Amino acid sequence: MANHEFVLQMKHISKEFPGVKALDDVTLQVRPGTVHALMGENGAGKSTLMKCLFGIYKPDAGEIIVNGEKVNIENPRDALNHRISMIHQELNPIPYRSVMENLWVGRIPTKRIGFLKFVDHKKMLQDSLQLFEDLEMDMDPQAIVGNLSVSKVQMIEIAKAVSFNSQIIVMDEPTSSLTSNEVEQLFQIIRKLKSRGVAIIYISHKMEEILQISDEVTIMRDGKRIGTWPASELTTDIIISRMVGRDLSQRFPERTNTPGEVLLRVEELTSASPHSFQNISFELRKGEILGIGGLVGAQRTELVESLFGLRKIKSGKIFIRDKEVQIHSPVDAKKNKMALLTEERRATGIFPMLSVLENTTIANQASYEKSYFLLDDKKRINDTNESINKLKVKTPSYKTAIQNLSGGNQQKVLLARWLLIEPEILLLDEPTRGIDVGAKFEIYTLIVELAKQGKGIIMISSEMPELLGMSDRIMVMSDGKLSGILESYEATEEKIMKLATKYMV
Amino acid sequence: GNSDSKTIGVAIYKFDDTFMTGVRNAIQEAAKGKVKVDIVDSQNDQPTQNDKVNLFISKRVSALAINPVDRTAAGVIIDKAKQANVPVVFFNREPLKEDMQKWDKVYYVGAKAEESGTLSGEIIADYFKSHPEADKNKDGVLQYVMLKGEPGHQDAELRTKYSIMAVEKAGIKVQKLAEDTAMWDRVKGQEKMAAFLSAHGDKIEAVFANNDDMALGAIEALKAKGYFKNNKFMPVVGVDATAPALQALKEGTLLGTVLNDAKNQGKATLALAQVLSQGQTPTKENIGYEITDGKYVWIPYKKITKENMNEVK
Amino acid sequence: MKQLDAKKIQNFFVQNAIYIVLIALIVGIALYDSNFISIITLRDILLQSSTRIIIALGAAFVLITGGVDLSAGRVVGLTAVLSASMLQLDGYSRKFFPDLPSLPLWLPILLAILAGLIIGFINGFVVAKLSVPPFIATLGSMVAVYGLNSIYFDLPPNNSQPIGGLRSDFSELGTGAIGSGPYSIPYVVIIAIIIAVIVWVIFNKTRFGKNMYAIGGNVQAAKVSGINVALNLIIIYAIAGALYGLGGVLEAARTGGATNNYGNMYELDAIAACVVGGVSTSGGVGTVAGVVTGVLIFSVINYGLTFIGVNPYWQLIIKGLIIVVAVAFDIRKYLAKK
Amino acid sequence: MKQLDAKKIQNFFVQNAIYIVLIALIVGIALYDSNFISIITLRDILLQSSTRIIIALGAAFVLITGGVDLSAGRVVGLTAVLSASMLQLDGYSRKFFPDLPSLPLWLPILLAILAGLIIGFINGFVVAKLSVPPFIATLGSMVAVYGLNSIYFDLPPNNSQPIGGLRSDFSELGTGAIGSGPYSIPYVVIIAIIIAVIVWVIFNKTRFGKNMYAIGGNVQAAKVSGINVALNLIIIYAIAGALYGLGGVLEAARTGGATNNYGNMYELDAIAACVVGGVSTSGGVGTVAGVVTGVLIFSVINYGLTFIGVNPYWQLIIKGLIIVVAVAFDIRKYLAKK
Ligand SMILES: Nc1ncnc2c1ncn2[C@@H]1O[C@H](COP(=O)(O)OP(=O)(O)OP(=O)(O)O)[C@@H](O)[C@H]1O
Ligand SMILES: Nc1ncnc2c1ncn2[C@@H]1O[C@H](COP(=O)(O)OP(=O)(O)OP(=O)(O)O)[C@@H](O)[C@H]1O
Ligand SMILES: OC[C@H]1O[C@@H](O)[C@H](O)[C@@H](O)[C@H]1O
Ligand SMILES: [Mg+2]
Ligand SMILES: [Mg+2]
Repeated sequence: MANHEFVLQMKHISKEFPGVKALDDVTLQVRPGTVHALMGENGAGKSTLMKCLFGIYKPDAGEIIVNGEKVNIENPRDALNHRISMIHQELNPIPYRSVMENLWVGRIPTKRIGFLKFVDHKKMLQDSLQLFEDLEMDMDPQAIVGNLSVSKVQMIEIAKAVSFNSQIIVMDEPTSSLTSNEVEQLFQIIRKLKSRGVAIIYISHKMEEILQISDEVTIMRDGKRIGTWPASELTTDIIISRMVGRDLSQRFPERTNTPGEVLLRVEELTSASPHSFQNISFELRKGEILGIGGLVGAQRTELVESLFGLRKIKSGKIFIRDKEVQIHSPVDAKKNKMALLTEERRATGIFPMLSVLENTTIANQASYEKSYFLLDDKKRINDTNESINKLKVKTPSYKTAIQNLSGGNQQKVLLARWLLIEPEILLLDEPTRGIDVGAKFEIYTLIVELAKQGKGIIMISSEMPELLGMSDRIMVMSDGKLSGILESYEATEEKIMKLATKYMV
Repeated sequence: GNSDSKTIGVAIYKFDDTFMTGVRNAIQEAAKGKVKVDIVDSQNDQPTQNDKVNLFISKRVSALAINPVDRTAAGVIIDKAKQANVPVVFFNREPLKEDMQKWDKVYYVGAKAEESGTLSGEIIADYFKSHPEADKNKDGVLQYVMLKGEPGHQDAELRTKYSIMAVEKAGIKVQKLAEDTAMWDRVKGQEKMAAFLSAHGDKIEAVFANNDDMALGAIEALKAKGYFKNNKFMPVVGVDATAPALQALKEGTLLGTVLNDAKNQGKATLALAQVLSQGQTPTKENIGYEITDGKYVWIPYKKITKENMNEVK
Repeated sequence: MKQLDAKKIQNFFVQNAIYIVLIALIVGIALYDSNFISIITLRDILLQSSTRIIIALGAAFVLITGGVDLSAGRVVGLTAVLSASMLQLDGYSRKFFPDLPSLPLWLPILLAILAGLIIGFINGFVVAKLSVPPFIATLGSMVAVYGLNSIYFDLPPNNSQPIGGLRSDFSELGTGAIGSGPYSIPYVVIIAIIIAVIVWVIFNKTRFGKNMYAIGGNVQAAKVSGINVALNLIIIYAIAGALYGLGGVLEAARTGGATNNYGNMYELDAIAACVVGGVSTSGGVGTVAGVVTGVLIFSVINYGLTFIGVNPYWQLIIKGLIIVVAVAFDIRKYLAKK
Repeated sequence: MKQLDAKKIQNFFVQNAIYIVLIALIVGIALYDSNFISIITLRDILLQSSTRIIIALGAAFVLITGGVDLSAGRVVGLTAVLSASMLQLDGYSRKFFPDLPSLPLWLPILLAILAGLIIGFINGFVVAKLSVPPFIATLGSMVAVYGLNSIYFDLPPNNSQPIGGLRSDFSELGTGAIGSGPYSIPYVVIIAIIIAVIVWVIFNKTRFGKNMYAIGGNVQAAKVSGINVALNLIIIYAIAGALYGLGGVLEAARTGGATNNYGNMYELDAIAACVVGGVSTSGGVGTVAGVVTGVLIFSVINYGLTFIGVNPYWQLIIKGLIIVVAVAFDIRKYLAKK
């Protein structure tokens, strides 16, 4: 391999979608053996740029140079052949197949028997075990992927991207569904790759990560490149101001809410599924932000989904304003003025081919019904446009199919959906996943505002700073059990971690 | 008028029906050099046929020849034709009397389904009488199985009924071991017969099939169970006298069939339609077939066995 | 500037491919035989399309939820037989119910539609509550409904004879028209238009319609959004069944008779028309205008090719090609720009 | 401890529902008529299932990719006619090709299978390269292939008459057996077993098979993993076509004749058998054992109900119910997870 200053150069890349100029003359140069962070607000064009590199999109203009040579990448196969691999922002599991098939799909090892080639299951298993050992991952290669948690699937994606032995690995928000342990694991992997001379393009909205892991940072805004700087010259504040185009003095808004009387009381709640949560009791007050911390597998998602009627409960009681309620389905939950922002945006959130309008208003239709069951379109459009403005959703119009929005903007639309029903109790499962710093601040402000209005908010988060910065109290779960509740003034990362591992074997 | 400008619109109930294909070919043959015929496929769907008739009328054909999918639907077609003053000849499936009376320019060419049933019954009855060994269990009763055509189809219902009536009329007691529909289909005939055979085995003394395709399927199933070898015989009858059926007659596997006379049905239909299209009134002289009750041309069925099979070309 | 216009035109073509295909077909046939462009032809085609539109709209409800309904054709057959059996002339010799007094026209029609609705309801129940895939649930009812209809049709004294001698008020419904002559508008066309308008309103202007698209778009997300998926599905299948039921009644009225074989394979035609009209078999996508256009494309092909006298076998080949080409064009609008 | 066993048993039932349904059916029919349990019956059922298994396996290839192939039945018809037309007795009076010399048996068979393969290839091309949804691509070819077959079948001197008088070596292939008497094994059964084994190997032991599941499970994932999706799809449809082709040849050999109507609606039977056997219509899921079981369930129903002499109309109703109930049970294994 010839020695070039840059292993990858993307020069003057432009890409237009109907209604948006997603990339406008963007140039990106990446050195071997470094981590090059790509940053920008939701919809800035980061994923699009990487999809152009990986052959998923074809740029309208510009050129790609790998190892000093101009290359033509028509499809992912070409990209892989140029030793470029990618962890995609949207997870790509093949649900009904095993972990190892997911890992090696497209290049499954074969052996010859006579003149025929058959799958070498033994080698596939060994290779998988070897890979997981190298990466220090605990994973059963024969498990069916559809049964695994999001974070496990994400780890598989990481392992897969590494297994190609590429010279360039793109990681598009690889940590958005990982807990801190796994993030640390990923960083170990990245360091190892770096030392082997691999270049990593790293996209994330998490400032700490960027500053911790990257060597250089390219910042984008509105499809344009703002500039590239050595990470050592940057601070969170500088990055934010360059990303957002203005200063953002604090990361979390001032919490001006005051918790009042008890709104929701949960007593000895136990899941119907045997390996899930047991005997959970807690209270949520009006105007309170209750954080839930824990490691993956702690059954936090199961808990909130059960509260919302999506999963079955074996025993226990739920009281709202001291009145016992029966919640067997989201319909019941909505009647009790509850809202749930789910963890998996694509699987349980968006209606991909429907417009932003439909996606925004779907949960709130009752309020648009006029006489004769007809919907008030004017009001629907108004509400949607207001939501778009309030949450700063980047979309050509309310008519755009949501699948054409960037990941973070999809998340904003989902949040808007639930805000429209004016809920009293909000269950937010990783609400800022994939959301840029600027937007995060806006969402935090909104959460505080809602709490101030007297709503009760439960927020699952795997980001310690967010948990600490936003919660009035933090409830920590460990292996399906409640391991403790901390008041915000006494909470620290260490205490949370300790509780999170309390019941782990 | 000038025969060149005249077109006769012909609608067949379904193109992939073996027998009707014979009729269709006969119509085309008869029309050659005389008149233009426009033949369409109703795809075994009455509403589709109505659509085709509409089209013919819109295109101003000078006569219609219709092989109805559903014979009761003739009424609406007659109304429409009458309104447009386009004479209609129905063929192969007989409209109801009431409908035939609606207009004087309505005719019918066909064979009586009852008759085909009766004839196939007679073939079996004759065989049973002349072959005492055919009553395998010597109980003086004919144990039979019946392969029906599509349920509700006039030919299927009437052939089923009249074939057995004919056997009884000949003084033979009958016992039905099994009856099932094989939808006119050779593959299904074979499969149903296989099931009959394993359920009833050698108790079966005769096989009735509403058409030749099913009879030939049954013969394949019988062959698979050792029949038609080593003096093991089973009387099987069908209807239609298709080419493969004649071959089976020749080989001695099919006992008999009934000639459903496609040629003459087609010829008579065309002759009637042509005469009508020229504004004339049909007579025996100008069409070459006897007209009954001023409206009907009956083409007789004919028993076919190995003896007279050469009469079918 | 010019380039922009070219792009706009191209975009217009891509977005409206299916309507353009329809127009191209008509123009093509007319070039071959100019008589094709006439009010009579137009009327014939609309007439032919009417019941099909009603049935295809029923199928569209189910397709948009991401399901499929194979029972359509057999439900048409059942309701054709049911309605015909109760609406025969008084003096008719082979009455299905010899002693049935003359019923008000609307009653047997309503009963038949109700029968369709009940079957649809059962389909929906099996899909939504027993989680049986729609293909199997409706395959089961397709087979069973045909059995049921055949048993009914075989009742003495009818014994599987085609049901004819329909009352003139009933036939009139299928064959009559407002006005007379070529400019008259057949009742069935009017009914089809009314149904299309109602379905359009349901699809676009009601909560129920939005729920339908949501369920088809992402059933999991629909559940989370507080939509009662099971209930909506049951209602959707029931409505579809009722539409097939209406279709069956009109087929009997239109032809003046009925047998248990009516409607055979209509489901395939209906689904094909929907898909050609841009309804996605994976759910969440479809419009009334598309479905109507899909049906019209099939009608124009069937009518037009016969009109210009193409040999029926060649018609099949041409038809197969047109279907594929039409959709190949139309699909361009969904193909994400690469 | 006891509870655990109960759970284990329940789990066993849920996981193997489809096989249990098959056994329950057989036991049920045997309880009604104990003669049903016999080697002859077994042999008949296997015989009747053989071509269906081959065709259903073809359909399964396509279903597992998330597609659907409506052309199956008409391809069967075409290849039945093609092979029969070239394999008639020398002296037969109504030969399709009066002057055709006697060809080696394998040649017409190969040609017929090749015809199936080519049609499958075209289907695959239209799906993969023109992005036409499989439903439409194969609907188009279903219609067009029937047209083509009809034109061929109508060639003079045959003029659409059934093709009979097949050569005995050809018939022997369809009706003969290794050994004799009830314990003999029919050739078609052997062929079906060989095909099933080959397909099993393809599905489970080849890279191509893994690609197929990947494409059906998540086409996006397959693409970004570097799989040449278009190429794989084309090969898959072509294999499916070849299997239908083989099925058609065997249908002709088995029945000793062919018409252009052979195979009509077989696609529905094949898809139904697959889905009953646990193949998902949304792709990514399906096993050879499941498909074979699905076909056997249908054969047992068809054969068994005729065997015990159920009225044909009631047969339909019972069949409809069994299909739904079988799948309602089977589907539990996927629901169990939630
Ligand atoms: N397939 C598409 N069709 C139309 N517009 C698209 C498509 N993909 C992306 N866009 C638009 O391109 C712009 C850039 O999107 P992209 O996904 O690259 O943003 P991003 O920087 O990755 O944002 P995020 O941090 O939210 O993931 C957005 O405005 C988005 O709506
Ligand atoms: N024992 C298990 N077997 C299979 N799947 C499991 C198991 N435990 C959890 N899961 C799955 O893992 C996913 C996440 O698990 P869980 O809800 O316990 O994590 P969490 O604490 O909510 O973490 P997160 O912050 O990612 O939401 C869920 O979708 C659940 O279905
Ligand atoms: O309707 C179809 C049937 O029509 C009958 O007249 C014929 O005898 C049968 O062979 C079958 O073709
Ligand atoms: Mg992105
Ligand atoms: Mg979770």
